[in-house]
Amino acid sequence: MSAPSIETPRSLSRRNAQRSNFELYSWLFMRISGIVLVFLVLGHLFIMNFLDGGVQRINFAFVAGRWASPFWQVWDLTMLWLAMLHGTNGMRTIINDYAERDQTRFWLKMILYVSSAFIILLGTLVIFTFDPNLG
Amino acid sequence: MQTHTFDVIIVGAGGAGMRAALESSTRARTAVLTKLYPTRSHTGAAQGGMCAALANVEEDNWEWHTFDTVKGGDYLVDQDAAEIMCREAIDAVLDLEKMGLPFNRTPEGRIDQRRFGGHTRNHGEAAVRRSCYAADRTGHMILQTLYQNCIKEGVEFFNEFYVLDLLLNEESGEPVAAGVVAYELATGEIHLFQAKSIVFATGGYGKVWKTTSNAHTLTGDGMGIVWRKGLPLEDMEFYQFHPTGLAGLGVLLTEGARGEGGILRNASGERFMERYAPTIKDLAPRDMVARAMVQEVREGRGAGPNKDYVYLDLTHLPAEQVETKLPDITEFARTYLGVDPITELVPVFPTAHYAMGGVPTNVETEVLRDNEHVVPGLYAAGEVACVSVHGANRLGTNSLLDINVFGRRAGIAAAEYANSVEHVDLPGDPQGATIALVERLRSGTGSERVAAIRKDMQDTMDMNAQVYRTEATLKQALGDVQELKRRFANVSIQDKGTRYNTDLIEAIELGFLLDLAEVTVVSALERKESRGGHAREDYPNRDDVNFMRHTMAYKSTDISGEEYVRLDYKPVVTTRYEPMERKY
Amino acid sequence: MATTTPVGTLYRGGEGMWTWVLHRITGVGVFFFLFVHVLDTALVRVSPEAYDIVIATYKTPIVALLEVGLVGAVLFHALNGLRVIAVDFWSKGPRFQRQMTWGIAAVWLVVMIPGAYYMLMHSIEALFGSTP
Amino acid sequence: MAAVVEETVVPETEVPVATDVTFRIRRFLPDVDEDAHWEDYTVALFPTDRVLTALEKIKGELDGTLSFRRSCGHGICGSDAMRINGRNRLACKTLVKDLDIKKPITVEPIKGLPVEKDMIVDMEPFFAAYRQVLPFLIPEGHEPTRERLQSAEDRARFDDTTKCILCAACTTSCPVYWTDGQYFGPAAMVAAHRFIFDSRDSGFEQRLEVLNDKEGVWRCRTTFNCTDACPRGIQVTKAIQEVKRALIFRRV
Ligand SMILES: Cc1cc2nc3c(=O)[nH]c(=O)nc-3n(C[C@H](O)[C@H](O)[C@H](O)COP(=O)(O)OP(=O)(O)OC[C@H]3O[C@@H](n4cnc5c(N)ncnc54)[C@H](O)[C@@H]3O)c2cc1C
Ligand code: HEM
Ligand code: SF4
Ligand code: F3S
Ligand code: FES
Repeated sequence: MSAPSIETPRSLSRRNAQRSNFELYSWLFMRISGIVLVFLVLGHLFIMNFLDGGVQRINFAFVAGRWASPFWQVWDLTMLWLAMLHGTNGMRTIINDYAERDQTRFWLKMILYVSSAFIILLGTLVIFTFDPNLG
Repeated sequence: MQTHTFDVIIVGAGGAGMRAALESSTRARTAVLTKLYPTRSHTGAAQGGMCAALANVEEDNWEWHTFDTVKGGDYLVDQDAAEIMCREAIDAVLDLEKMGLPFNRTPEGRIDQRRFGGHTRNHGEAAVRRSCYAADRTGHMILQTLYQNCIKEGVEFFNEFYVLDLLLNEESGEPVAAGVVAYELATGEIHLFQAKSIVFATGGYGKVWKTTSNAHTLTGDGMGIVWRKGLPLEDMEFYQFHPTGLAGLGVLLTEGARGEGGILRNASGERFMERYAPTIKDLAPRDMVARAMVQEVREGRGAGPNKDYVYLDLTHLPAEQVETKLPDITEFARTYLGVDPITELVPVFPTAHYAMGGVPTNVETEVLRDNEHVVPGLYAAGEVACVSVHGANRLGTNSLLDINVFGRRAGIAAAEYANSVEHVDLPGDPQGATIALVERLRSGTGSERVAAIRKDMQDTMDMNAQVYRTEATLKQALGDVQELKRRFANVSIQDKGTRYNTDLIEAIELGFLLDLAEVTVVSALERKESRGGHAREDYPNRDDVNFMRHTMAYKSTDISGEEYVRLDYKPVVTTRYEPMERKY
Repeated sequence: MATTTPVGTLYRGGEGMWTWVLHRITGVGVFFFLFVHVLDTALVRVSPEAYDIVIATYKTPIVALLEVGLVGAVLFHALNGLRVIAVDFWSKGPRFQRQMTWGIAAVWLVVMIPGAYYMLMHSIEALFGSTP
Repeated sequence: MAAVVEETVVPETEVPVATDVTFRIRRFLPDVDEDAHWEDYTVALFPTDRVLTALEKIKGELDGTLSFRRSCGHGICGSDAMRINGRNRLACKTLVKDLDIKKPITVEPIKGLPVEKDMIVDMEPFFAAYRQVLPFLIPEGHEPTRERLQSAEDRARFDDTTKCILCAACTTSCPVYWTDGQYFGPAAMVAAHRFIFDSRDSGFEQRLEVLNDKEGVWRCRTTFNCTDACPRGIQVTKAIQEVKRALIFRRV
């Protein structure tokens, strides 16, 4: 009979709980941004795909016309930020779920954050520095 | 093999074991060994309630409770013990409430109480509301609350450690407790536990019978272990058959159902208990109700295609009340019989339920080795023990009370004793007998199978040693059990592995069951009277002249080396209640 | 210790589990689309011609189908997201989650059947000539 | 629980007959097997028999090595949660008549805990999570001499979650738990709920620390598998949702 020493009671080591509300806020953010996105994204899709002939009419001039108005600038900017943050946070959850090793988890999240930041900045830049006279 | 050393070892993590652990672990280094995860213990199956004369809803006092207990036990109760239990009952309930137990509440916010069989006001005048309850899951709440408090107090558990032997050593020629031997289910390893005090709280042995409310794991290990050490077992002929088990299955429907107003009816719808106990009718003590039910069936008034059960009728109660006060049993009837108690009658029949007898102890829970002497360092509490507060028939709710009152006492006594003595040396080759037992079964090549022998034992016990017994049926049972013991010597198991060998465990458990079946039958044969849970058709009356005494059974060997059950007797302790005829 | 994690059969979860799987898939899908979408829109900064060329490919029938998929995915994700929010904040939400699931399925179909028809109309016209 | 109350189960009208039922069981014997495999067993059963009865029969008559935990036999001790036809159930609460016996009935261990042997899994991680949420009353103030008072309504507030038998059916049905074993799991949340909503308890702040953790209540994705799996009919997801709201609004 081999004699592995048993710890009693056998226990599973667990990381210590940290006092932080980060998960709470991120969870809340998902719901709040979700509700706002319903209007922004569904509105966006509706306008783009269903009003006046849908995607067929989209071209540079159309975009130019739209972003001439600050209303659409704000709309698209909010949508961009919210959707990206919402999506990134969602992806973070998914990585937390499936990445088994801490290392993998860390690097996947790094890639996610860097590319998301890049896209958000790029999008913002485009909306603000867009020059309708380019055409 | 490993050796562990503790001050106190508690065997069993049911209500009694954990209540003891809560007391002992704050006073001495304590370990709890249990063959099941604590929350799997059968205390969790208890439904109806726990009695204490709190007088929260109507006038009551603990002296009436004591009287009911003594009378309910057909005067075989040791009255000093009953007094202690009923007096300490009030604190036992309040302690549980303070630990967090979610009792049902009265409109004033106090612990609610309801009626239960045999519990009366002013010495039998009328049924009294004495049972403190949490819907019909009182045992579940007790078990969970005790486990939760064990977590809080950091009690050390060895889960799935089967205790297979008790180690005694001699001190000036007398046995003293030294430790236990346990088999770790996960690995198949043998562990030695050395301790100054050992508390047995291993529960009952209902699996001797086929139709039973007891769990598969209630195989009387603790009684069996003690028995094999040559220590006595008390009053084993007194086994309680609960009136309302689901017919054919044995799953229990609490007496609380009748406490809430449920009625027993025979095939023609008659409320037959009116004939047997005119005053408190359906709330008569269990032995009487069970006999009445069997009587109805025997006289052809049973219901169903085989006329072999009677009905529990809850249909006249408001659906609300049934759903909220008796939710679990309502679900059991729906799940297992497809019967809805709210609109239909539920088929019920007596089911093997509770061992009044067991390991004899005094009121300090010390285990007796004969009528007077205790085994120093050895304690027992709960269903495994016989104090005897239940005498010949336990009243409903008095067992949850017993495990709390005497579990607590055992924990305190064991710890205090441990703090006053040194460890006793383990006897030579302490694990030898256990290894031999395990190896014999594991390497057995016989042709007999555990399940087949177990079934035959349960069949004969159901047939011959149930609610009613006669000389002839008991002799039949005895012959059968002895034959089964011979077959058991030739048993073999299929699982030869070391890890989680449940095949092996079942074989070991069957060994204990067979021993206990034999003691039960032999004790029953010699008690030539009817009293409480022991009803002899050939001796239908109580005989206080010859049998107002406890049976003490010992394992002995005769000159030819043959083992047999030797019976002796112990006087009943009487303080204030003289035996009277038992009428309700 | 020779313990194995069983790769067993698929867990037969209920609607709640499968809508969660879909929510996750659509979420990830939309996220990646958004990535590409921001990149292609960024082309307006580069040159109108480049933008128009890329957008032109959006007008092919195959991409039109993908577009329908995108709208379907976003719509599902949005509706189910609202359901999840209802479960979390409306005290009766958990009780009616199953009904809500069938509710969003109905809404999804009611929107998507005419919607898909409308969105694909142009492609159908382009391929088979105008519809009567 | 039994979804359909069939006339036939009342033995008044009809005496049920035993039929052959095949069970496809996922076997793993650590002493001999490298890996788990499926094995078929056929036993004769009555419609009202439980899956547990079938397992007992198989063990007793066909193959003694089959290993599983069981105790009470009627759904009260929580020993025998396993995956029956793909879903977490208690073997002792699942009747043959409620299963489709034309196909073999699959029986597997619960998912997400290390399998030790056949249906037996290591429960220690499960209980460790339970212990983490401080599953005991943390009372306020001095001990009263009598019982603490609690109104019937306050008592009813947490009734549902007092029914838990720690069978782990919920936790091991949770998709988040399968992939992230660090998640406390629904059973621990149920335990937390039982105390947070008990008017006698004052340990909210202490439990908050655990529940608000990365692996705490926010991991739940409301997939409802736990609620479907719970043999005690506890509204598990609802309990979790109530805990979430208590954390957000910091009151009970
Ligand atoms: C269905 C049912 C309903 C009941 N209802 C009521 C009621 O309403 N009121 C009432 O007062 N009473 C009731 N009872 C009776 C009461 O519940 C029991 O008598 C009581 O709970 C027994 O408690 P215990 O602690 O002695 O044993 P148990 O709770 O049975 O615990 C036994 C413990 O011993 C351990 N054990 C056993 N053998 C070994 C071994 N060899 N090695 C290690 N550990 C071992 C087990 O793991 C377990 O932890 C009911 C009983 C049943 C069956
Ligand atoms: C249109 C309105 C939207 C609503 C109402 C919405 C709602 C939600 C909600 C409530 C969640 C959390 C789910 C949970 O915790 O279980 C969520 C998750 C997620 N969302 Fe959205 N969302 C919307 C749009 C989007 C968009 C545009 C994207 C892509 C950029 C997106 C990507 C995701 C991702 C990746 C997740 C994580 C999924 C998971 O954890 O399983 N969502 N969404
Ligand atoms: S909540 Fe239900 S499923 Fe989960 S452990 Fe408790 S009883 Fe089992
Ligand atoms: S299954 Fe898991 S995701 Fe939430 S609803 Fe139940 S805990
Ligand atoms: S055996 Fe107790 S729950 Fe199934």
